[in-house]
Amino acid sequence: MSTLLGRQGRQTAMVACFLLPSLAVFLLYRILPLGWNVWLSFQSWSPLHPAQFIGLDNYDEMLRDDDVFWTALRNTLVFMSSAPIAIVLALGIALLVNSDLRGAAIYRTIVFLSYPLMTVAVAIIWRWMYDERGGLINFVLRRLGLVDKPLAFLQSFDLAMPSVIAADVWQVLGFHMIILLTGLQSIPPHLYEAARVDGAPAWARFWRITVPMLRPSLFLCAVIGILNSFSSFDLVYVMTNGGPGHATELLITWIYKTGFGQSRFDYAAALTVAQFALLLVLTFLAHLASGGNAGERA
Amino acid sequence: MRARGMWPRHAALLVVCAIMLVPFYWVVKTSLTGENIYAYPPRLLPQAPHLFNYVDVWYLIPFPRYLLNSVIVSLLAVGGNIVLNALAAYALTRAFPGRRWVVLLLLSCMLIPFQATIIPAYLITARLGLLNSWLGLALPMLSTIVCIFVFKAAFEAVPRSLIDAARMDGLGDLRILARVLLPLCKPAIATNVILSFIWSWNNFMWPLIVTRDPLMQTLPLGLARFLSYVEDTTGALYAFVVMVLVPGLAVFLMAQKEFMRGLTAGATKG
Amino acid sequence: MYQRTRPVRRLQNRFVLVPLVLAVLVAAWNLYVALHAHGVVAGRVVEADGRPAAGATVILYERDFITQNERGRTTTGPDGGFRFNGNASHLVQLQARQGALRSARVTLRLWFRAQDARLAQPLRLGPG
Amino acid sequence: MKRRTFLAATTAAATLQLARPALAQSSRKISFLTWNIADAADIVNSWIADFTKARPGVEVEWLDKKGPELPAFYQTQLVAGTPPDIINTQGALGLEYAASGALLDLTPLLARQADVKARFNADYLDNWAMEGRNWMLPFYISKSLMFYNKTLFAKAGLAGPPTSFDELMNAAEKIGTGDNTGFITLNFDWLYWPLFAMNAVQLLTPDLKAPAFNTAQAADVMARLARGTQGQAVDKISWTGRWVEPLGAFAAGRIGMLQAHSPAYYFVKGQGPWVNADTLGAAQMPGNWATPNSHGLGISKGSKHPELAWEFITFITSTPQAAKLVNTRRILSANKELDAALLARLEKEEPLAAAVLRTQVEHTDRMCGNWRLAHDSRIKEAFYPELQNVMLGRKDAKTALADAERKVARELRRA
Repeated sequence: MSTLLGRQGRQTAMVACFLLPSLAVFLLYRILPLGWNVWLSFQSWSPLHPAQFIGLDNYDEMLRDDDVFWTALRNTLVFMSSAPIAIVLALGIALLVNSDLRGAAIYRTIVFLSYPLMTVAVAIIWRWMYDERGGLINFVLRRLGLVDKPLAFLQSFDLAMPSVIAADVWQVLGFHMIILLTGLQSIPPHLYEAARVDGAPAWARFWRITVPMLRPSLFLCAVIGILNSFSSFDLVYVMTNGGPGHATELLITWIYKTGFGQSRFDYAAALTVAQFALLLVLTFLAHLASGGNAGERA
Repeated sequence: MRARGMWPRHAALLVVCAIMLVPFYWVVKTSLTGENIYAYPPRLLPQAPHLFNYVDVWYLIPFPRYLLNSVIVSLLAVGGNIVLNALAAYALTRAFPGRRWVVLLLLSCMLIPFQATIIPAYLITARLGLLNSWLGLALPMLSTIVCIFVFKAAFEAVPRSLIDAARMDGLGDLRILARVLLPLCKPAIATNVILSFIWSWNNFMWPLIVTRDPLMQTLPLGLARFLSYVEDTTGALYAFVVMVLVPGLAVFLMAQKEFMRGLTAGATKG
Repeated sequence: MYQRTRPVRRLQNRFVLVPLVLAVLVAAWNLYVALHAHGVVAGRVVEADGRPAAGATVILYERDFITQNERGRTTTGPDGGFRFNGNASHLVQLQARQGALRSARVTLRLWFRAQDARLAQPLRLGPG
Repeated sequence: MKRRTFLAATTAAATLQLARPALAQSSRKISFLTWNIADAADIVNSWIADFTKARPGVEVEWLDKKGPELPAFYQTQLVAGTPPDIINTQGALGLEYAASGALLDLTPLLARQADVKARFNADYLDNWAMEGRNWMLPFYISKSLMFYNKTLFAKAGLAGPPTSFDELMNAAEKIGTGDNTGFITLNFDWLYWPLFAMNAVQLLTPDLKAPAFNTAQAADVMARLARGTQGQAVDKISWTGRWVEPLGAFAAGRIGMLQAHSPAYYFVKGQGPWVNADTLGAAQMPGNWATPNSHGLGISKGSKHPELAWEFITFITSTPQAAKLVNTRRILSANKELDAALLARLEKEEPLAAAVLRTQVEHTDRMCGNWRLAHDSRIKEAFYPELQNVMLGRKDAKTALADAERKVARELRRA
């Protein structure tokens, strides 16, 4: 068979059968479900009634009728800020740990400690820390005299989202630090010697050497960060369940509530397609921002 | 970075470590005492700590059986990840028509949130006849797109001369991958091991939907036993959380050295 | 160019060494459990003033988070000692009674089910 | 030799074929999906053992899922066409599944067995009746009551539990000083609704077709509660906590009154060493109003053995079998005979538990917050966030009520 296809044909055949298993898994558990959601978003359907085609009614309801959708959309974009925050903090920690510091490995392990923890556990313990009376944060703030009345973090409309973002940053910080740390350690030292010889100050070395060399790692962190903020269902669901009001309602929790909570799978499918479209746009923007060949350089 | 005196660096790191460790300390402390954490003022030191909450957790849920299920599913996921991701990544390093489209397809596959795929994924697994089975539990996690890109970058970092020499010796693609590329990308393998282990070990929603037989459940599903309405299971709940955490941590500590070099090789040369 | 890891070095690889060490520890623990799991719970009952209480009845409860179910009763010997066999739980409570006198319910937590245990403090009989 | 082994193999396969259909014919399997009672494993297993012992070839598969995850599991099974034969739901969720056509109508079965119907307290059984048809049997029941901290009441110079909304708010304001707050409530499944029912506020018109809560009276009640929440009369966690925080806070002994249903008693007792008959009181909410939060047993319409499923749920709610749950877990089952016996026994063993559980069987005609709605969760999702906006001071009562009315009306129209 190989002689028939010639060198190029045999190459494509090899590529196809190497890619096949992975693509099969993604086809079964990502592409087909997305297709099912897209098909369902144009139907009116519940588990026991046959589907009827209703065109864009679901989307119409979503864009015009459902103000929770717009709140959840805005909250999701705000919640996405947990990615850059985590990346900036992780970069700072990675820079600190990167030098020949004694005990760097211990610091690294402690910061990474929170990542393998179950998200439900993170949500439960942070929900207690933010508690108005018995919580630790209020206890420390009052003991230091920084605040006279305890702050109701998860009960106030403007503090709830930052509190949830802080808990998310706490959990993903270790992961981003590890990615950036490996990026830092691969920068050849001679680049720094050359810059130091030219008398470049520390911040100049950082901007002209460290950041450009770290760009692929930063892109990897950005993509995973965006992904995490769109799928951190457990953290928000257990910590605030979208409350107070819909102040911390994310698209993903609203999809779960309308889908399984209210058995409206057709409407939840429309929300899913909307979220997927939004993510496509965001990834395309990140793709451009990182020099136009994200897929290549990640 | 010239060492401008280690002192400020240690101070900053100690603050960071405090912030990271305090919630942990409370989880472990409550697992030892089982006290009401909403009591005011919060007590810093544990009152009459004892390890018996861990014994309770061992007997309250069929812990050994859940642990066995979790280990098997995670081993399947880790093994699947290494093989499938390496094959896919190797294919992506070769030029073929439509390569950019496959890369974009993979990137977009990453963007589909799991919660939205539960029902179709269940229907597909049912048709495959893999319900209530270890393979059915591990199948969606057999390949992860992020890890494919990690492997791809690591393979591209290997100098082409090595690959061409191997091809000259008449090695097929599979043997080039196994004999030349993978031994040189052990760090990328470590990255795959840690990420796929932690993601499959902590997976909660998929096992909940796919398993009907309680004996097929994985460890995280034991959590429900400690969130019961009727009993005060605070101590046991936190002990359970610590026991679920330990394996994930152990895998990280074991693979930490390679884990760090792995992403490096990929990140810069890509 | 093609690396051959010698078998010995493969053994020192952490991914093999750590599971091996764990397996040995688990085997040793299971051996200890097998040797000490006869379900024997023993102790002494004393009067309020410390003298051994002969003929007092001792009740063994199996405890879970809400309820405690009685599993067995026995009476103390002349020296106030008592002994239960066949305890299958890892969390039990003991209470001594003699006529109107009762002792406090002492919770006994064990490391594994049916572990052989002896009460450190005697059960002290007192008014109701 | 090969031929003989071949013959032996085919005969073996043939006999297996013959045996299998006979086996399949008599082996019938039903599945029982319960709501977060994994802790009652010994009781459920003994039910299954007793049930299958008397019926050879019958198997019962027990599945237990936590509250938030049970809908996801059940509906996925529904879509896949393999729903569990018996489902145990909490609150109004059962009626939603019934209205969507997922559950079997139990009225004819109940009519055939009058003794089964006579077992149950009629008001609780009626909780799962819609348009005159019964959809579920009571499994274990509870409704909301008021727990009050007698020590804090004495310190504030209050005689006993309040008997009107004003008395309740005044007491809450008196107790809410220093680090203490006066009143806290659970907020899931309409458990807070007695606060409105005692002020004659109706959520919907009697025909459940239109909202009826946008009134001056409702605005006053909301404004009063909001003022209390800004101060220390009403604890903020009432409106944002779910289970562990409100009960944990009350168990910490710094809150005067707690509105919750009877299972909360065991959690509070476990978490609060101070709890005993002298320090904790149990009473009806003012006006004796209470929101039921009971667990029901229903049969999926897609069940392959509906009559076997009916046999199972009547078996486990029969007096000897239900006694296992009632006596060991000390909870009520709406089985009149068993509940009375438990109350009598608890009078002697644990008077406080008896006081708590007696409130569950008194005034069962004054239940509120249990409208027979086909889409209860959508109405909840439309109304409750607006209530939170008022309680946490984001909107004033009037605008929030108007917004809530618009949303609830739309949900009713779309249902």
